[in-house]
Amino acid sequence: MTRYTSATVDDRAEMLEAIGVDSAAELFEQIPEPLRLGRPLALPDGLSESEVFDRLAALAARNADAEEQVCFVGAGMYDHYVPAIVDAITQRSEFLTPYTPYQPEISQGGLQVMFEFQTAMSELTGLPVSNAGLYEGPSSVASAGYLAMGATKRRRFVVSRGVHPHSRETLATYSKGYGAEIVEVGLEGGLTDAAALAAAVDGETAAVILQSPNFLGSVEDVEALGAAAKEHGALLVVATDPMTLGILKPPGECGADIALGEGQPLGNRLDYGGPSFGFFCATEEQIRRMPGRIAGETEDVDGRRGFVLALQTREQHIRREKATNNICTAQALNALAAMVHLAWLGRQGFRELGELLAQRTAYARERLAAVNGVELLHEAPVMREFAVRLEAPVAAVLDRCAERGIAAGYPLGHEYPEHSDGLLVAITERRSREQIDDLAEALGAAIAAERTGERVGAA
Amino acid sequence: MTRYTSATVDDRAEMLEAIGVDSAAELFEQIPEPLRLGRPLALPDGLSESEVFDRLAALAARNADAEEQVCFVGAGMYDHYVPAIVDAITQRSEFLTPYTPYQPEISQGGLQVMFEFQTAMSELTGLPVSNAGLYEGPSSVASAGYLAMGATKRRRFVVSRGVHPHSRETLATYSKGYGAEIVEVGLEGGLTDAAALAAAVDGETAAVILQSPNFLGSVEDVEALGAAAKEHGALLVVATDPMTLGILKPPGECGADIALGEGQPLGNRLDYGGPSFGFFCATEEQIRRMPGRIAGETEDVDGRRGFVLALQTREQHIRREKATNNICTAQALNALAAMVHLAWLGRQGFRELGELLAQRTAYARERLAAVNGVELLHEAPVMREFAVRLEAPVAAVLDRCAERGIAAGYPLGHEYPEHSDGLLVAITERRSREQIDDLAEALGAAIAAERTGERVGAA
Amino acid sequence: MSSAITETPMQRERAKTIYEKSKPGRRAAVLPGAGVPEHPLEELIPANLLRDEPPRLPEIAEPEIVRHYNRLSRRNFDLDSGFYPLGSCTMKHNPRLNERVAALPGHARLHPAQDPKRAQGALELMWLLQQSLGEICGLPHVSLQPSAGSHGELAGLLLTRAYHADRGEQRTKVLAPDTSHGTNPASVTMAGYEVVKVATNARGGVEMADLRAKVNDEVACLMLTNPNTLGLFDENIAEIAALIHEVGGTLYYDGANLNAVMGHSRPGDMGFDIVHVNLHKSFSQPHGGGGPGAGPIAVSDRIEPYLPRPQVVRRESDNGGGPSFDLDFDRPKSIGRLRGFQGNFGVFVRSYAYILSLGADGLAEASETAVLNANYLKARLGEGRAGERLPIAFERHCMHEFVLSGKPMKKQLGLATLDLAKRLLDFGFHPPTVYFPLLVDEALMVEPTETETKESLDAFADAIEQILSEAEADPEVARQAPYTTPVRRLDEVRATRRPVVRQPLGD
Amino acid sequence: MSSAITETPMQRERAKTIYEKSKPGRRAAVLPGAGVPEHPLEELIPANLLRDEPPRLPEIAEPEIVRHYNRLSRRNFDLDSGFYPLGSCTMKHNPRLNERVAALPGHARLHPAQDPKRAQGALELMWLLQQSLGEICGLPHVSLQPSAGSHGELAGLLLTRAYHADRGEQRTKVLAPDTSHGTNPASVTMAGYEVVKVATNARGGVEMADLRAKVNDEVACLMLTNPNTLGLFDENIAEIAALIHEVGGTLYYDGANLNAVMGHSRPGDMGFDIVHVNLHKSFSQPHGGGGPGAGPIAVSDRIEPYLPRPQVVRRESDNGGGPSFDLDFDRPKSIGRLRGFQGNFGVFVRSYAYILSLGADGLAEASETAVLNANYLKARLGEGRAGERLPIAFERHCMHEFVLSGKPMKKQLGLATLDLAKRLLDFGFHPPTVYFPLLVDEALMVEPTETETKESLDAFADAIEQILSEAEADPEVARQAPYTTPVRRLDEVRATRRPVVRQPLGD
Ligand SMILES: Cc1ncc(COP(=O)(O)O)c(C=O)c1O
Ligand SMILES: Cc1ncc(COP(=O)(O)O)c(C=O)c1O
Repeated sequence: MTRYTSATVDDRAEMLEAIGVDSAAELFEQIPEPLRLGRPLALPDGLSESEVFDRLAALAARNADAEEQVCFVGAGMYDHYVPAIVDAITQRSEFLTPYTPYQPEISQGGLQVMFEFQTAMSELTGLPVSNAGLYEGPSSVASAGYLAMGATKRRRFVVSRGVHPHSRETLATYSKGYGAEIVEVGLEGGLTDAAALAAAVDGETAAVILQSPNFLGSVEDVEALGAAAKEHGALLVVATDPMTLGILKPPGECGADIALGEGQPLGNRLDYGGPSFGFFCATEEQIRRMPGRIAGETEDVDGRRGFVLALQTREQHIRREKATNNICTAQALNALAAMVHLAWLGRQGFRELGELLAQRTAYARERLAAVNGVELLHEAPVMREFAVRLEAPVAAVLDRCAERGIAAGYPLGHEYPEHSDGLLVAITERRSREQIDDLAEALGAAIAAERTGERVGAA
Repeated sequence: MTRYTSATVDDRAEMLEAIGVDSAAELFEQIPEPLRLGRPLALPDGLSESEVFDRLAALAARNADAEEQVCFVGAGMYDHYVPAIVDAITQRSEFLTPYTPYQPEISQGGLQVMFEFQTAMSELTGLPVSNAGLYEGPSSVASAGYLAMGATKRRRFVVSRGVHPHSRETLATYSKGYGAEIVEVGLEGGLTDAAALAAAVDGETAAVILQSPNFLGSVEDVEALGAAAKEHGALLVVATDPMTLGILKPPGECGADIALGEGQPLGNRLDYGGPSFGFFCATEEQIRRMPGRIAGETEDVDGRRGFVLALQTREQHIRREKATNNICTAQALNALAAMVHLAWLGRQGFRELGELLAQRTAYARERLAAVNGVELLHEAPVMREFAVRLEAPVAAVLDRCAERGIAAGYPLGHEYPEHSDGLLVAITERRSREQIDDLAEALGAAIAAERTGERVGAA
Repeated sequence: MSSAITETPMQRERAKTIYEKSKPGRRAAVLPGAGVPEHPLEELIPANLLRDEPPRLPEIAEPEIVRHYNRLSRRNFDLDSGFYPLGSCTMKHNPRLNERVAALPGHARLHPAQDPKRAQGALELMWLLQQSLGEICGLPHVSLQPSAGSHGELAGLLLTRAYHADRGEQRTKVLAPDTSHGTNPASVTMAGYEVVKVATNARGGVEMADLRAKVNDEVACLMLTNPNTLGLFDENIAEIAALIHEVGGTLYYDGANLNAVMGHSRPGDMGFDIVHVNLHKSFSQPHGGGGPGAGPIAVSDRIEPYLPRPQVVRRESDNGGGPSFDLDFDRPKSIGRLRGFQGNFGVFVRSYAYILSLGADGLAEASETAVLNANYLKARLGEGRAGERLPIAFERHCMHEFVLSGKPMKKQLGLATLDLAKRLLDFGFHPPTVYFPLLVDEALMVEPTETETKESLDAFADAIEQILSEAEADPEVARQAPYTTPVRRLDEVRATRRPVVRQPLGD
Repeated sequence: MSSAITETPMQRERAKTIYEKSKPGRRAAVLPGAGVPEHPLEELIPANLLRDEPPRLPEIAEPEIVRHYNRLSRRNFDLDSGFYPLGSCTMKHNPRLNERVAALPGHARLHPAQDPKRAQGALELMWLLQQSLGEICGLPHVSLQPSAGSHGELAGLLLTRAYHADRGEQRTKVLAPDTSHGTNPASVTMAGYEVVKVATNARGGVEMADLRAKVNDEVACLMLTNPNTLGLFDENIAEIAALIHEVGGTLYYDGANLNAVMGHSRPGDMGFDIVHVNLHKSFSQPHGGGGPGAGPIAVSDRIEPYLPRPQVVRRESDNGGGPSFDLDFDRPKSIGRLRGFQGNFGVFVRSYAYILSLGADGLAEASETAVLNANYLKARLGEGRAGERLPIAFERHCMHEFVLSGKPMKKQLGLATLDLAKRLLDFGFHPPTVYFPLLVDEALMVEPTETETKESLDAFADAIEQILSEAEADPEVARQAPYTTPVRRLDEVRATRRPVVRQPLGD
């Protein structure tokens, strides 16, 4: 008997008797003999709790996390401070352990949180309808593509190269399935090439997909770029970083039909990439094509206000092959974390945080641009993240900075071969002026050392 | 307005109007002008949550905790593994934030926990009555002395030198207040000198105070030693380590009138010494002289089972100067942690843990005794902790071990000048055979290095 | 005086959103100062790209935020409150140890783009989890990327497409039994295939005749779960596998029911090519009120080349040192990414901790006890009124769950399965899954899991008995139920007809 | 159908202890193997010192332990559930940040006997907290050792004794006002002194005539809290201090009410020699249902030599390096230890985090708002029925709390303060402190604290109004209250007459 099961020898005897078999093994006889494993799994024996803890703590110790290295890496996930109340609330059994709220009478807590969350995301994006969350960012882009196909009965997406590479790749993966074609539009000076975009959009275009701030940190003129979509009756899909929406014009005010993105910056820790959540907002027009759960307000038989899962007729458990999406288990707890973080920031704090990010980003950008061997990759206006060019091999420079306890940024070369010398630097409220100055210093030293061909570790 | 207060400018205006004053300052005018501070406190400005976190994390990083150094230090507090459910339960608002349960109808959770805890401590100690916990170990010994004075109307304590030095010193501090005299009885071969004890006890003795396992880890023959107390009508007070009571004969079966001790090993982390709790159990005879809260079972008006604070007529808020003790706020949350830990260990696990400690202690004792330059301080039977003698300056040896990531033990010299070469080594279920072997090796190497006068850090 | 309760305290407390508790000027967060020379915002970002008004987020101090969400939490029923026999969802205990290890900074604050050199612990953990799941499923190659079961299904179908495409084949159909979970057909459509339903036979397994009739070279894949959603093991699985493989199709295993067979039987040995595993079911990841989860897939050799990118790999060191771990992007035949970064790592930590805790025996014992508990509860519900009014849909030993039919109850007492479910709420139980699988009239799908005590199972059976006898006296009691929940029956139709999906806000 | 509720769900669920849920053979803990050569236990420890039977602890698996304690927790009302105006207890918000920093391994797993060289962070934190509290109290020397307020009181009295003894004086009496908290006289007796009560004047302060009459050279100390337990600041404090000091006594400040004056007035400046601070009141340490807390003391120069041992000290480095921190045991005049090791360090971390968070302004603003909230609620309760039935005991502006008298209510409506308190439970409020201070008939002591919203204060005032009007119609409603709590009024007499203080257990 493990620490998690309760059937004692006596229990087993009584239960087997009631079932009318002599042993539990008999119950497994419905499995044809040749398909029974007939040996223990080739896995280690179970461990005590303290041994499991020590084992995993030892593994964790072999990761250079943001407590060990000052983290300027972003690329969609950011080292924001997650307030303590987020953990305190999300760790409550009542939020942590229930299933999806199929029985609304005993799930009002979770359902109301979804309703509050939908309201918050709707406020952030400036679009009237939000769902309760999807898996994460890039797959939300793919889901938007699926929605657009259903809405327009067209099969082509025009996608900016400024959209996160993971989103573009995920969209491509899904497209092989639901059968769509992707046309990519390049960047000019850090921004989507407007002319090329206009030229690429036509009557076959289901959706124009942009990101702002884009992957290089540039703030796009979504409204201007989106005109082409409107013109040809394509949906305008805008991916965005929710943390920038305290100061940036919301996609909904720029003509977006769908606004979505990676939710991690809101109340979710880095967790080496997940779990986080994807947010997904749209116009009223798309409400019955939305993917994922949506909570709605209603009343009980006595007239008490209450909340339920609304519009379930979109979903797989009702509509099966005709569902608007296949998603079932999503990321409810992560959406709760976001809601608590947003309530904690509040209307004023959320704006102040946006301003703080803009100011520190500007400072960092200037500071780094002044470093010998570093220049800006582009001059476009940026928010919370920006790209530079290094006059030394990026990988080597990153190694040298790592030795000094700094994760200096995200190397662009892998996903943007045209920028093999590019480095993407991200700012959060945790990155102080001192840390930014240290980064500038470390980069300068690393580049100098590379030029003089000094040995790594020599510094 | 801080993040913890809610009075907006409008709120303040409305409130001041209702009060009928023009400013909050007016309310402070009842303080005579010369006594008003009239300047800001000489403290730094407030910080954001992430800054406070970083500040305290930086301080914490300058401590060599048990995650950083393998911990063989005990002396009353031990590096046991605290199961995760202890934190999960004690961190629930419903247990973390209420006051002492003065309103039983809305405090049944806390009161039932106290009742369950009292039952557990009564089972451990073999005495019928337990309170809901006191501050911690040593001050509980002082409270036992106060009880014994009340019970016997005598003013002398006979105390074994095997009792924790902190307990003896605390008893002395309190005794200066309530006016008692202390006679100390020495140790022979690691055990209380029985003859000297018998000689010291007389008709003036209020209590005989022993500890088993004593400070040197030796298991005392409490029953035999206690005879003298019985003979002269003194109370027998026994301090003990609760983690040893899975296998050691409980004080209640050895004739103890009072059994008490430091509760930290049960579900409480080290926390650099606190908060933990003291447990305090006694015979029925002493129930109305007990210090601290005691929960009792009763019924509500509809016949439902319920729990209340019982025997409050002992306490300061009712009896004031005639109270059996002055304690008010105690350590309820720490007692809850202990109860959860004990439920998690369970009847079998608690015994198994006792056996595990005995076996590993025996192994460690043999292993260290075999090290060149180390010998046993005494041959008495020990449980979970034991004392050795080092043929090199203890402080220097400890420094060398620390450099190898081992906190090798507790130096006896400070409190037992007669054992200036003594080291006390403690074992928990977290100390594996490998770690014990490393300790042996480190001690051997350190002693050798000291002999050859090698520089510290050279190793 | 008990006239003084006509409503429970929670019912009396009407729902109020956090926006309705907001008051201008209040705040919880205090942010650090910029600490750098500041510029007017318009100098940094063109004014036309800036927003005029900040979003109308709540304005409220920390104490009231905590009270609001703590209070809301009490309006949830959860696994730690009581028995939760929600069929197909495997509501087993969620060990808190797993939460503790997932929260270690080395996991929680590790950036997903950290250089693999500096994330060796995380990559090794993922690799170890891949190995463990491969062994449990009997399929050697594992990708942890899918975010949940349905994501794993989509992945499996895309793998199938890539596999056939690589052979120059174009297949259009995917077979799935009429008992299959809704995500199966939904995934099929998303993957660009057409679903073909396969009938169920008298023993609750696949109707072989129907299957034979529908198997042909247009069939890309057959999706099954075994034991299936009736909780029954399909004895014909070997023959089924042979049929599909003969026509060159792939066999997909929906792993939602893996909790029945861990350490007893392996999908790979049954002939499946692709399996998804719901870590939030069999491997104890908490459900979180609707996620997060993770749906890793395990596949056979022939499918391996197409696995998503990147793949976590172990490299033996050339220079005699220990092995190292890396992310392999160089997979030319890969279907590509299904999401950002490496997947729901925090979930991997919890599930790996669970596997380490139980070990080989523990996992087998868990499945055995799950099956024992299910059969015992089935036996208890075979007695008395339940036996009569709620007969078992297919009379056989079940695996980890079983399905009852409320048809007689409805006919004889006028009590719908929904009414029974709602009345169970008053007894402090979460109801079973209702009206699924569709095949069974008025279905009740019951999955107790291994972590429940015999006492809980007995109490549940007694409650059903009591509700049925109460209904014989007066069916209205159940029809109007629940009475003691924070709210009573809710108008779901209105919520869909005239959806109100966000709080309207003034300024 | 709401006939279906005569009991709330919690009332229906009768109390069952964890021992009653135990079943032989069940377990939660799995322990590591010994991993060393084992010997029969009797060879290690003489058989006569071993116990025959292990203690009858519960036998229960982890899932049911979690359910048991989660369920129990819901039978508590807590600060995060609602308004908790428990006078004298300062039930202010408990920031979760403080729990987070206290849990850092560098704090939580630091052994108290670690060499100070290797605990510099902890010692510096303690030193910084000492400095902060010294500044707030206006007394430069601080010992963090006392474990709670009453422990601090005892410490203060022992310091007084040591101080006088050092001067060859033997004093026997300690003065305390009749409004003083129970721990004051209890501590006096424990410290071997005799209590002499001092009367209260018409303005709620010390009756000077009575004080003068009782002050003489037998008086060791006067214990006061200012503002006192009536929430009123004693304007005569300077004169009082002078009187005591003239006869060579010490002036002790019970710091339980410090939340009224932080950053506005300092006990040291009032002339006090010794102050204790309840970190679990003014400095946000959660109360934990009855602790833990901490009761640091701050003292004047003349008392400093007698402070408990060891003392945390800062040493400037001789060799130009930074300062270092140490434990100073070499204090010949010290009263010695009051407890083991260095005190409730985990509490120090939380309170220091709180001080860092609020800073100088924040602390002053907290006290100001506490006083504002108290006076506003006092004003609200001065209106309408409350004003008439529950008059304020002393009509003045109050500081952070105030005391009402239920005497008219009792006379006019036959409603005791206790009845009002119990009825408040049905309205979802924690009642004020009742029947304290003793001086006031049917006393209700109300302390809202600064972290409550105006809305909460208004709702509380409205509830009192409603209860009083309800009582005018039918006093029985309140006399029988509460109705909706997990249990209703309990028989406390029986619990003391025939105490059952543990669960009886079979084998
Ligand atoms: C049988 C079955 N298949 C598939 C799924 C889908 O899994 P998920 O919710 O993780 O997407 C579920 C879970 O609801 C299920 O029960
Ligand atoms: C006025 C007063 N003095 C002293 C105390 C005792 O403090 P503690 O409970 O921390 O021992 C309290 C708290 O109950 C109090 O309110």
